[in-house]
Amino acid sequence: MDTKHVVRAAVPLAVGAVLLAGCGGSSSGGGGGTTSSGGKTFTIACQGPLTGDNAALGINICDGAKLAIDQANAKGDLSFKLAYKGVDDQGDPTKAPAAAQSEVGDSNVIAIVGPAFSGATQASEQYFTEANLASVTASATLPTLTDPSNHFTTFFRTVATDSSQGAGAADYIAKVLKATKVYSVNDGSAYGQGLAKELESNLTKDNVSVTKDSVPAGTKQYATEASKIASSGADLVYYSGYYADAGPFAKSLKAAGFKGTFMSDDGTKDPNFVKLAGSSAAEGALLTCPCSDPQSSQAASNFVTDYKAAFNQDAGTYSAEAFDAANTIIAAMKAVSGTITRSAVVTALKSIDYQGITKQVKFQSNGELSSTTVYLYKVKNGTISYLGPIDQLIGG
Amino acid sequence: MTTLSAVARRARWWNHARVRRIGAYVFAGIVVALVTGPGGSEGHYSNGLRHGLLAPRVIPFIVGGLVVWAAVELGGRQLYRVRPLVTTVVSGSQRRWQSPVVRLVSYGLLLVVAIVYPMHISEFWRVVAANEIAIYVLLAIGLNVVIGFAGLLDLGYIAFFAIGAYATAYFTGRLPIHAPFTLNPFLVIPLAIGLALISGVILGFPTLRLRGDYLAIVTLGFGEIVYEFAKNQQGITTGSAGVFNIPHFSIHLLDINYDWGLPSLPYYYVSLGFIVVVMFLFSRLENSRVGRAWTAIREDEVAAAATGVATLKYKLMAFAIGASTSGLAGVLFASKVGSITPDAFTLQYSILVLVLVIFGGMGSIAGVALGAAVLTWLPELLRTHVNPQNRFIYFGMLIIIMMIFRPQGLLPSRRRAREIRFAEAGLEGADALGPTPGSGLTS
Amino acid sequence: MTVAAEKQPAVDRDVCIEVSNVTLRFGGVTSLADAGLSLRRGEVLAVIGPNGAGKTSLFNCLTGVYRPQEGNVLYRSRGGREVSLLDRKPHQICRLGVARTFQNIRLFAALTAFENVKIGAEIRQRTGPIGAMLGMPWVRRAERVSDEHAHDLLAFVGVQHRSNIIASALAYGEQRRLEIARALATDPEVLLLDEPAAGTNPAEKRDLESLINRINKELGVTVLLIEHDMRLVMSVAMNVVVLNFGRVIASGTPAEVQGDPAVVEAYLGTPADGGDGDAAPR
Amino acid sequence: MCFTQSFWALLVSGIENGSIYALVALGYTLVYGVLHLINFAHSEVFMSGAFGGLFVVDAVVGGPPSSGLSSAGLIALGTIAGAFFGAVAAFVLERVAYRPLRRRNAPPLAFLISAIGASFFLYNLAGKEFGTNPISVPQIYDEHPWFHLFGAPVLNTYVIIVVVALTMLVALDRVITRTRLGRGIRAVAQDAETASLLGVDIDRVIVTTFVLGGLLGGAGGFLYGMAINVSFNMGFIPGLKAFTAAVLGGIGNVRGAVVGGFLLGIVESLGVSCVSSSWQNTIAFSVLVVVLMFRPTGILGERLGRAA
Amino acid sequence: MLLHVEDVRVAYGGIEALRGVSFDVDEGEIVTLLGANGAGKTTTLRTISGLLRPRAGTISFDGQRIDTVPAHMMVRLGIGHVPEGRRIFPRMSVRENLMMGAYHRGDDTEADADRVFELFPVLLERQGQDGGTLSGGEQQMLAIGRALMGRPRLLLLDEPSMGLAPMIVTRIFDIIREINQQGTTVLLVEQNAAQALRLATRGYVLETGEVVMSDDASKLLADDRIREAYLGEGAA
Repeated sequence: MDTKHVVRAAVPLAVGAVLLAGCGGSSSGGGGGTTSSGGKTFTIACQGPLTGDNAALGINICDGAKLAIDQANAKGDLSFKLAYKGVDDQGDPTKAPAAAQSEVGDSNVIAIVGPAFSGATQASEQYFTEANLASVTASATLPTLTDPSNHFTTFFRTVATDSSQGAGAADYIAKVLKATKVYSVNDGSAYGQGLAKELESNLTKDNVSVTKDSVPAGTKQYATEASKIASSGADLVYYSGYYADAGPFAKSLKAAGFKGTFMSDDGTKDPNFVKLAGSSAAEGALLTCPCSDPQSSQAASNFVTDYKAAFNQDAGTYSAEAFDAANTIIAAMKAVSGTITRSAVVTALKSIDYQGITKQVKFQSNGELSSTTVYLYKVKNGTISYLGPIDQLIGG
Repeated sequence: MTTLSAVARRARWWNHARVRRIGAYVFAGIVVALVTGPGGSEGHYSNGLRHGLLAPRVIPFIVGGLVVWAAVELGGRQLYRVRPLVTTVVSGSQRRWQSPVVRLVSYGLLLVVAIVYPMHISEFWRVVAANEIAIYVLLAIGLNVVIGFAGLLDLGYIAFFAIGAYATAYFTGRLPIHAPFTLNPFLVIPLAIGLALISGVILGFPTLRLRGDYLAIVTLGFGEIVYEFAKNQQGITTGSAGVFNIPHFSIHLLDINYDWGLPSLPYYYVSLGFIVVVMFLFSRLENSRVGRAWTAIREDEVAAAATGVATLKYKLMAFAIGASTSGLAGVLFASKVGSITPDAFTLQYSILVLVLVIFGGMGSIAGVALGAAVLTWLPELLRTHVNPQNRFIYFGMLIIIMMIFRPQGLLPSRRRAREIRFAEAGLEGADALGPTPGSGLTS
Repeated sequence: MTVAAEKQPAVDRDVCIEVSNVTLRFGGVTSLADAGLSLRRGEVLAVIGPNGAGKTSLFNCLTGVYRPQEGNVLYRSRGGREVSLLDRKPHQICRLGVARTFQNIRLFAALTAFENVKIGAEIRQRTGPIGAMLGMPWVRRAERVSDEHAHDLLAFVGVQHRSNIIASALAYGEQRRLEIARALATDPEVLLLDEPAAGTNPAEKRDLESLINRINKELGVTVLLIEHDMRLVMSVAMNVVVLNFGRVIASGTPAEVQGDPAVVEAYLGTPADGGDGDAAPR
Repeated sequence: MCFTQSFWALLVSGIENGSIYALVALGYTLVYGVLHLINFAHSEVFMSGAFGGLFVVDAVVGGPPSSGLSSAGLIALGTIAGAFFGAVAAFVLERVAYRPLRRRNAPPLAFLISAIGASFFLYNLAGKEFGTNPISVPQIYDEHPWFHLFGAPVLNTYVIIVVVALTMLVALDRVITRTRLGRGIRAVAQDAETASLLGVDIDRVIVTTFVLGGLLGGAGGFLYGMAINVSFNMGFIPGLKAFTAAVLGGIGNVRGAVVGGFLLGIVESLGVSCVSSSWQNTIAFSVLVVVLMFRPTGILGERLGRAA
Repeated sequence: MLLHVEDVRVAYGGIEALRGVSFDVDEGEIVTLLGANGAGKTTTLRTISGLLRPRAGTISFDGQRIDTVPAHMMVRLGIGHVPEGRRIFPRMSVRENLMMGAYHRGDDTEADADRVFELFPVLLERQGQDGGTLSGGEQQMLAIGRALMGRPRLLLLDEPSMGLAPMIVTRIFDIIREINQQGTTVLLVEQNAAQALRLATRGYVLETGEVVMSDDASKLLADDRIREAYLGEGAA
């Protein structure tokens, strides 16, 4: 009998709590409407999956953006105030238009960090274009997003597309590692499949024999796949996907007795990869990334510690890119002379040149990064260490 | 022989029902404290628990639970006094509802509201209305035929939605494999409906002989297979990257040239039109020979067969009709959003549509439409009121609460409400899935 | 004897259902053992026997619910077509013209009395879902026909005044009659009644008695009846078959059967030889 | 190509997967046996067990360095903690999401939806409380191949998982077949009403059944988490597979769940030697459909659940 | 008075199955409830043992009200119920079925089992076999034996003769008599009115949920109306 009362009691309590939380939320997060003495408050929204299976990635990204905003506010050299707003699109193109429209409809929103996923970006971007609202994604890597037929005039990205990374990785594999038999495994995600496709076609061009396979992200059980690869005689495995799966995969490969090289992408270039794989399985793994070494500059190492302090966890995949994206937006806002409007920010972004912690952010006219250098990293003694730009490594 | 130990147990003060309920209220308070409290993270995953449960923060929630307990226990009688009043009002309105004139007028008014109201809302809510509410309402109405009318548990329903959406992509020339001709998405509608219908029959024919739960898992499997196909056959479906730039609806007839572009309102009206038509057709169907045959099958398959109802044929029919509605929704969706990815067709969505149907009141077309609208609207409303990460926690809570207090749904069909009443009175078989779990137990 | 003699049996020589050597087993339990009977067109034949004797199993073999391991069930329709009922599904058998009721009434509980009958009345209609959705004129015509048929049958069994009541809210006797009306609505040549008098009071029994007679005489439907109530059997049945342990132990006119010592024994339960009892399959 | 290349290695990993599936499948099958109900939230029980085990192991490992606990002790501790938290989750689930519905004789679909709601709730709550990133369980032993089976390395992890799982499976089988409690469960499964006439408190049996399922599922969750990692969404896929396995073996049948679990694990594993791993679910469900076509109630039939 | 049932009303859905049933059973008696199918006999037994809740009326056992006591407590109080259709557990061995009868005690059941085996020697031979493989008569014996394992003071028997050969029925009835003589009170629901009345001390006749007649068994056996309605002798 009494169990029903748990629920019966929960109803008023929950309703009360929702109301309280709602009030609290609007007073802190939605305070953008008021003009404070320091100047107008603008909102930078971050759109990505904040719930559901892909929430980890969305939260990594939005936390990165939030950190940038908080730091900019704290610095106190702005003529305006910034607010952060997380917008959940569940990474799903179905939900993305509503999320996008909620940002467009909020007149305080001055620019967007995101959307996180390519599908969601594709579904959202037309709304941003129409509203002349800049969106700077830190993670949507689908090359065709900047296809001229889309007419996405307010789209920018602080991450290289799959094509440059796939080509770079393939070159390195063929020319430096001289692998002859490569197993290319993707995680079935749009990102993984896209990258794998680029990699595979470039490897085939270089006459490397490639076996393709796909293990859906979230499988976690890689023992089977690993045994298959171990007995295939491949001398290199390239995994296109994220660290959450790359970790267990590398672990299983070692367990299955695979002796070749494990190589993966920027989605795997994350300290958690080493943790999840275990340091012995991760040791020697090569990681490609269109991002320069964050440890190399003071700003980057500050980011790592600040992030940890703010969110109680290590910065994850794309956190740094999102941090850069948000800071690029802020830099653009600073560069605006006169009133800061959405279109002014778009214009400013087109000519921005900002030194981020992952790269020099400078956009081509279609919103792609100007420089598409791909860098190589290697896991040494349990940490991911920087080897250098791939084209130099090949050349030298 | 024995003194009644049950009686003895009851006599102890801490076993008193009222006292035991304190525990329930305190538990509820703690749960709410946890839900509204801060979250944790990978490095500090006990953070949320520590600050949610062990910190002084939890005290007001426990006190709140006790206050609610006291209010209910002491002031509960007042609530009971209100109850008869509520029931009279409700039953009175229900009685009036049965008058056809009242119903016609109310439906007319609702339609007017559905047409006029969206003209005065923000573009955000229009997007929600066109992209989500309209699509899910259509899906729910279709699944209602399968589960509400014929009593078949289908957990792979979203597969037909996918088939409709990918058919749109195919016939508008957006897939790597090309159709012999390209069409305006409008003209894809009949093709997609046909394709979904055929796949419904193909799936249903071998599986509809299976009993309730087995049917559920086989349909679930079908949904997963369609999903994996969409995701892995890159050469056919483009894989996870998805299909982009699916054209919008357009009309080019004589002098009329109209393009449905980005704005949501025109799409909303198209969807509304389809919804109204489908609701009208299905309500006719419900009160036809076919609908009665479905009810007969749902209530007693053996008796239905003995009365000459070709059970397999009617089940297939329900499956096919449900599937084709889903296919139609797929076309609307693909054309409106313009891009589809396999991740929009996972098992979770099949389950979600099922939840919408039951929540609204399965069997009742108006009920499922309402349920779908409410449950789709709610997370969007919560978007602005709670931490986005918490939205679906409340969503889950709401579903449990609803099932406990109103298992028949928001607006159940009269037939369905009766079935549930019988089941609650201890008569068997509230739906085709058999009797209540653990039924026959009154202890 | 006198009661039976008064009837004017409109019985042809024509046998419409022939059950021969039917054996039905569930696991180790034999429910019917080499059972057989002939149902002549136009007659009322009663099957009697103690609980668990296999009467309902016999019905289930006739209506496609069970498939016996041995034996055959032949059905000759009025048109002269002869078919085996064994490999047919229940709904096909019903459409062939063999309708039934159930021992524990199985109505569509949440439908009205009228709708229950209507489901039976429209099984042979050809209108499909599309016509129904579009409200085509032929669909409306068919609806009118079945409406009329259903109303007639409700009146025939005497529950027309309750036609808009939910089936499960009807009184027990009314439910019995409603179930018969539903079966009759399928326009059967043969009606199988499974203990129609169970749970009814004496007045209801008398009504039932006349109803069965009217079904037989006015509608010309052949009736196969399972019944416990001896008085009812004696007054309506032209012939009686007695089952015990799945075997036919006697058959003949009611009077003949009643005098049979084996029947007396089976009913009154005096000790007799015979093996262990068999479980009624659940 | 198929099967030949790495048969033994695939078989080994199939058995390892299968033992997890079997542990989880038992939760579905036990509840189905007594309630004829698919406990959709069981995958969240699995997840709860994994987090519970993680907490305890983390607390001990991160505590005083010389706790003196050996690897075996830690594994046992984690498994027990996982089982305990799984059981608690299952208990609460029964109390909150099922019992009120049973009280009012709600129809089975309402149970299904309530379970889905509970699953939503727990899944999202875990995502919030513990973060959405996967967490690795502290390395409590050194992972290495223990021996080789026809050249295929057999990791000590596999051996541990299979041994712990088999031990629990055998123990459960004993409980079900030999003890008074087991008789009570079987009696309720076969004929709840008669069982209550004989003095079986059905509520208590149902709770106990949930708890038993939770114990196994929670332990399975920890083992899985130890071998791979722990995250809020870890339950979904094993839950789906285990559910399939339970149906495959004959839902409601305890031994059937074990057979189904191992069979599914092995078939899936060997199957991906022919096609890509991304078709795993397709393989699993194809096997299921084929089996159901020939044996509509699964391989061993619904023995616990159905009375005749 | 061991069992006292007063004005009990039970309804399923909207239909009243019992419309005010009253009767008594004294210690040591065998009382039989007669009536046609659907008259409410089984409903009465199910209400007494707590499977159904009466909407009105009282049931007391040994002076205590039991109409709100849950079904699983009844066996503790000393009420054993052999349900209609025997309802043995088909997938449990005969021995396990018997052990289920003593479930609430959970202590050593050997002595009780021996007593049951003494009454039904055939069960001893079959003790390892699954209940579902027994013949109908053996199942009935098992069902009765299982109820006896709970050491009931009052035994409710629902149609023990159903579907059984006359010889077996006689055996079963003999055993019921023996059980009664050993001190167990019996409430018997039967369709086989003749034998039931020969066995019972007193009888009640139910019709559509009401008691329409009650008397000593011998008098009922001689009553014309009874002979006509329930003994199938009226039209003879």
